Amino acid sequence: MKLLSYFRGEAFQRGVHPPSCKHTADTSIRRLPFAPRLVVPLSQHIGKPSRPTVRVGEEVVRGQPIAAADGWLSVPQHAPATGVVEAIELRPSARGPWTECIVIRVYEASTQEMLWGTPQDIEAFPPQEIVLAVQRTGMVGLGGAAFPSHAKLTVPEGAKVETLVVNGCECEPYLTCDYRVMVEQARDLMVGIRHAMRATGASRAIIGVEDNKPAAAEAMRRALPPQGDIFVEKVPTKYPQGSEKMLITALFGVEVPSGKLPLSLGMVVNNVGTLTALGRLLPAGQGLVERVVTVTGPGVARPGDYHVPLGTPLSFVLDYAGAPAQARQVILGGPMMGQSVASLDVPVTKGVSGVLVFRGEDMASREGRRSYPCIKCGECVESCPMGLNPSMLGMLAAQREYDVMGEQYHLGDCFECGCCTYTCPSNIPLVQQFRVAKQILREKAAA
Amino acid sequence: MSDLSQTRTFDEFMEGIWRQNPVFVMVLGMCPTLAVTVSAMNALSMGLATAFVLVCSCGLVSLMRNIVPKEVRIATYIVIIATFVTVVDYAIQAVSLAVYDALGAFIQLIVVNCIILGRAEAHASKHPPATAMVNALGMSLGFVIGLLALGTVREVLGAGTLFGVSLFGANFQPWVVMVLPPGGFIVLGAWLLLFSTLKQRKEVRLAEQGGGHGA
Amino acid sequence: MNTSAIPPQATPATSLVKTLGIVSAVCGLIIVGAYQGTYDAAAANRRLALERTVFKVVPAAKSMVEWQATPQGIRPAGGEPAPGAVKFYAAYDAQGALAGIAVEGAAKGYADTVRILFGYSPDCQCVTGFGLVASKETPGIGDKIVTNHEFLANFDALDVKLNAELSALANQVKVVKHGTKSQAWEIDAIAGATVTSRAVGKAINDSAQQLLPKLVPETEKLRKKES
Amino acid sequence: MTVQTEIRSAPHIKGPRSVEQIMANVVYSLAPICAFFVYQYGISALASILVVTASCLLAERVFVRTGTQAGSLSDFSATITGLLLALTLPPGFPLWMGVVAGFSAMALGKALFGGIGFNVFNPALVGRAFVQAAFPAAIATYTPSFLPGRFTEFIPSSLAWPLMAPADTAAWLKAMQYDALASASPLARWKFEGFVTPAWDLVTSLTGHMAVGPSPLLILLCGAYLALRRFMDWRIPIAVLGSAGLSALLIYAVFGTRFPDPFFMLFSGGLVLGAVFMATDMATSPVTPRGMWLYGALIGLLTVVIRFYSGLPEGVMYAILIGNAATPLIERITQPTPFGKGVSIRARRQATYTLHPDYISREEAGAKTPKKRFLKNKPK
Repeated sequence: MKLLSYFRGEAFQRGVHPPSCKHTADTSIRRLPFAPRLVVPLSQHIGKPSRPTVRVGEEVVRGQPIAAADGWLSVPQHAPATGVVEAIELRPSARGPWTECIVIRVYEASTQEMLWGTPQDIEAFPPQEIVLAVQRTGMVGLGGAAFPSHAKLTVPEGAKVETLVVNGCECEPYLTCDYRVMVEQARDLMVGIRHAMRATGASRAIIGVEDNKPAAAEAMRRALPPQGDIFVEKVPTKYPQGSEKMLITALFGVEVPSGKLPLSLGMVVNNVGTLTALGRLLPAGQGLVERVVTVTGPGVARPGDYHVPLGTPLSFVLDYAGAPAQARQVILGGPMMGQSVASLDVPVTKGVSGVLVFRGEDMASREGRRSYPCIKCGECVESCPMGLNPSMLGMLAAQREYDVMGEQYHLGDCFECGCCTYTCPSNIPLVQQFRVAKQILREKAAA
Repeated sequence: MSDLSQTRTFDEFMEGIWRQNPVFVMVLGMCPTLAVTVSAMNALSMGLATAFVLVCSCGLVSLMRNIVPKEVRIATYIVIIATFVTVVDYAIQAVSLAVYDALGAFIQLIVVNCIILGRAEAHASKHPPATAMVNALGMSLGFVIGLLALGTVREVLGAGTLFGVSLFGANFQPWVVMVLPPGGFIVLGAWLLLFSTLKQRKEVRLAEQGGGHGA
Repeated sequence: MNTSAIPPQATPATSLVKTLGIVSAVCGLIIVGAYQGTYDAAAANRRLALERTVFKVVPAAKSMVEWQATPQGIRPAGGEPAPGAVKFYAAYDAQGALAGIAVEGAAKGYADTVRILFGYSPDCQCVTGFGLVASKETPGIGDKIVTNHEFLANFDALDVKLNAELSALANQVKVVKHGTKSQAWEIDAIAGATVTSRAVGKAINDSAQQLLPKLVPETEKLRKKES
Repeated sequence: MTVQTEIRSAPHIKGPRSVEQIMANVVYSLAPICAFFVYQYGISALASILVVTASCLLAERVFVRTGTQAGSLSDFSATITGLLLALTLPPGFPLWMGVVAGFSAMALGKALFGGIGFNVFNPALVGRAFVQAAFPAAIATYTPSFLPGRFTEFIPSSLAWPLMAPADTAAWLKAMQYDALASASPLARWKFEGFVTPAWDLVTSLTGHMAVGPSPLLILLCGAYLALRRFMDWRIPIAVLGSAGLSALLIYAVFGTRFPDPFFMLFSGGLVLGAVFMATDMATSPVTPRGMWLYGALIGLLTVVIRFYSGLPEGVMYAILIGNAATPLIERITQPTPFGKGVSIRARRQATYTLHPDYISREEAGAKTPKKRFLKNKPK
């Protein structure tokens, strides 16, 4: 198997095959009711936090902008439900530090209808206008990076984009939100792709789907427009196929040069979820107020994909999906790269693609394993998609040789996919060590 | 007063045997230590030869410490040490040719044994002859003990004898490696390990008793 | 070493020379004394050691005389050893009759050169025994050459006859595989210590080849012990 | 809802592999080899395997207890060392020397470096090297396989008293009407007698005398199991055998009949056992794929050179130990090329889509690419 793919050169080398566990793939997306209080953080994206435009006590309706973009790399926020602004204060965030949030007490009669936004003739917009319209929707990368979409669709001076790569690879185990979106909302996706192509000037769009999702590929093929400039392509199922560099390698057989963006090869990569949402929001002139979240894991009684209003506290989501009290670990995102949260008060934000719940007994198999010194089995080297030597990096990290790690062993190329830790038979927390090392190097560079 | 000076003399003597043992603590003079300790007899002869040179040259150096100008002191030490080495060389030839053959060039190489020059420079040139010689005696005893420790193990395992006396009867299977150079390294390593373990244990005990005295 | 760092009050050169001179003189005296004191004992020791080996390979010997064979013939050792000369020792029994001749030989062994002394009997024109002078062969394997009885039996009467012209050995001494000795001039090697066995054979062969053609015609010179 | 949650670092799932699993599989794959070894040589071999393994385990326990090294008995690594060590020793090796070998293997080969994962040299080979240096005669004494009374009678040398010299095996064999050559390994017979053992005997080792361990065929089978289940890297054995075969072939082709054919070179002695089970020892071999090729090639070449040009009949042990010593260096010079840092910017064969040629050449010409303005995108 490994040998074959090595010679065929079809996918990127290495990577791992974690059990997919996509239990929610066959249930369609359902709607989550409103929580009594929604907490909308002003910083749900990479970049500058938004600036609130409402006051405490003000009434807001679903879809109404409640915070404006503060600068170019920033997006506005919209009210996810009709209600009253109860407070603008610091609340815990998933990443740890408390951030400023707008707390909305939801009227019980609030509907799921959008009450704000006027349809716009997006087809007539020139590219720059489309980009601005994208910014007005408050869209960020829904794949998990939460990078403002309008910035990604902006082609810098002197660069030219030939291909729009649409990332339909949901390589993280458990997660199915992108899959369901591709199956159910292929038409919206095509609209989104069309606008994104116009915004970037790309002459073709290629949707990469892993070959274990034939239904998604079929649904999208049926929705393809007649122009024939959008293609649906299957790529091998492998983790981390969803990383944009790996996807590009799988499709084009080239590697994005280290330290550079796909833009240097004339490409822009966008997630299917993002483009689908854009396809729905742009013509209607509305803002992003909800997203599809996979709520799953062994600790959830009613797993599934839900349209979750942004700002819904995790505790409400889990109550609804039926997470028992013995839940021991709650993870935002997938099991390979997601983040475990300390408090269930944190809200669902734009970047949350999944909520994963493990019980104590699910963790026991993992926690009970002994940790050994590195036996140099080479599994991590075989699995690292970036072609690094995690074994050596780990040994250097143990000796606190952070500078050597950065300078000689390309620590900066690591994107923390977790393959090395996943495969390590000695149970060494490699990724965690690398994260610490990178943080220290960043602090050194800043000092 | 005399008590104090006696303990001081005793300290000087014991320094080389335990605290600053040239083989196990300072790891000096490794060349003869590894090369000639194939048998206990060789080890003893080498140790005694070195002891003679050390004590005599330290005494002489100490005697001359006030008249030798600083600029030529190393040259003087070397001449003195070389003299006694030559004397020992002749003496061994006269006593036993077998021992002389076994020790080979290592007798002449006593000249460059850093224990001797080190002692002459660091101790004998700053102390009166009596103290210097007591210290040198302690040092050389420490060296003899070190060599004997190696030589005994290597001879017992490597030939089944001790000072040439058979221990296990005729049917003994000699461990060839012990009389080869690697055996020297292995045995030396084992002794060093033992010594440092003992030292560590003692320090821990002292630290527990004295509460912070263990520095 | 650092010439610029000479202290302000440098010791005058004459003082340095004087000190060094005195020290050297004292040391010289000590050395000369030691040399004189030990010379006789050391020389006696050395002679004893050599005799022991010679007497071992020539069992009947009670005394010996050192000789050397030069291209011009053989002559008693002493004075400058001629270049290319082979040293050998004539050993005499208690009555002063020639008991045998001990010859030095050397050849490359497994670890280093193996130096031996072998006994030659002019009567049977054969090697009668050998002893090690220096060897660094692997203990336990290479040193079997002096402990293995089967091997030592080779040297009870190893044939080293000369050919008719007395110019070379009639049959080269050869080391053969263990258990295949068939001729008197062959040496049965020790199984597992073949290399060292070969070295012994080669040492004997080379020395005999070089020495015997000169020695045999003049054996009569050695018959009687000179005073 | 008050739930006590735990904070952990991603990834939150673990692959199925563990050190215990890897080591246990190596033990399983060694089991048939040991069984065949016992079948060949009888109770002496069985006693040798048991005693050597037990002494390794005991030594491991002592060192773990005294805090000298990391690890534990349950990780099977000491068992592997013991079994491998026993397989490299002659079946009639005195048992007390086996104990010495086991202890020195664990002490000098493992505990000295800090235990599992830290060792620089393969512990089994360190143990063998020690007894090879200590008891050169005993370790060169082999007995023929398939002796008639092998299941009821010990080879006399096995039962030597501790510290005492073993009984003379050659005399014992003579009494059984075997000639003295019966106790030499095929390699020793070639080296000292110029006798080349027939090929089929070598491969199956069903007749005659095997110097080290049982049939290479069986070892290759067990190795294939390990390699297919990826408990061992397939590159190293292939590199070792390939390089040994090639260099032997080269010498054979150039110098001809003075040297045995490559087939004899590959299947005599311990080369197969060494290539499959010793050179692949994870802790002492490089982790980088290119490094594994280099390391294997080095071992193969050294083996042939030592066998042909040194006084020793067998060279695998020293070749592997030298390879072990060279491993850090090899690893250093064979670091994998990171993604996007190589020359791979040119499209690989059979890519689904081609890139506009402009973009490739622009990149290669070192054209200025837009400045990186934001963080790299992460995969979902």
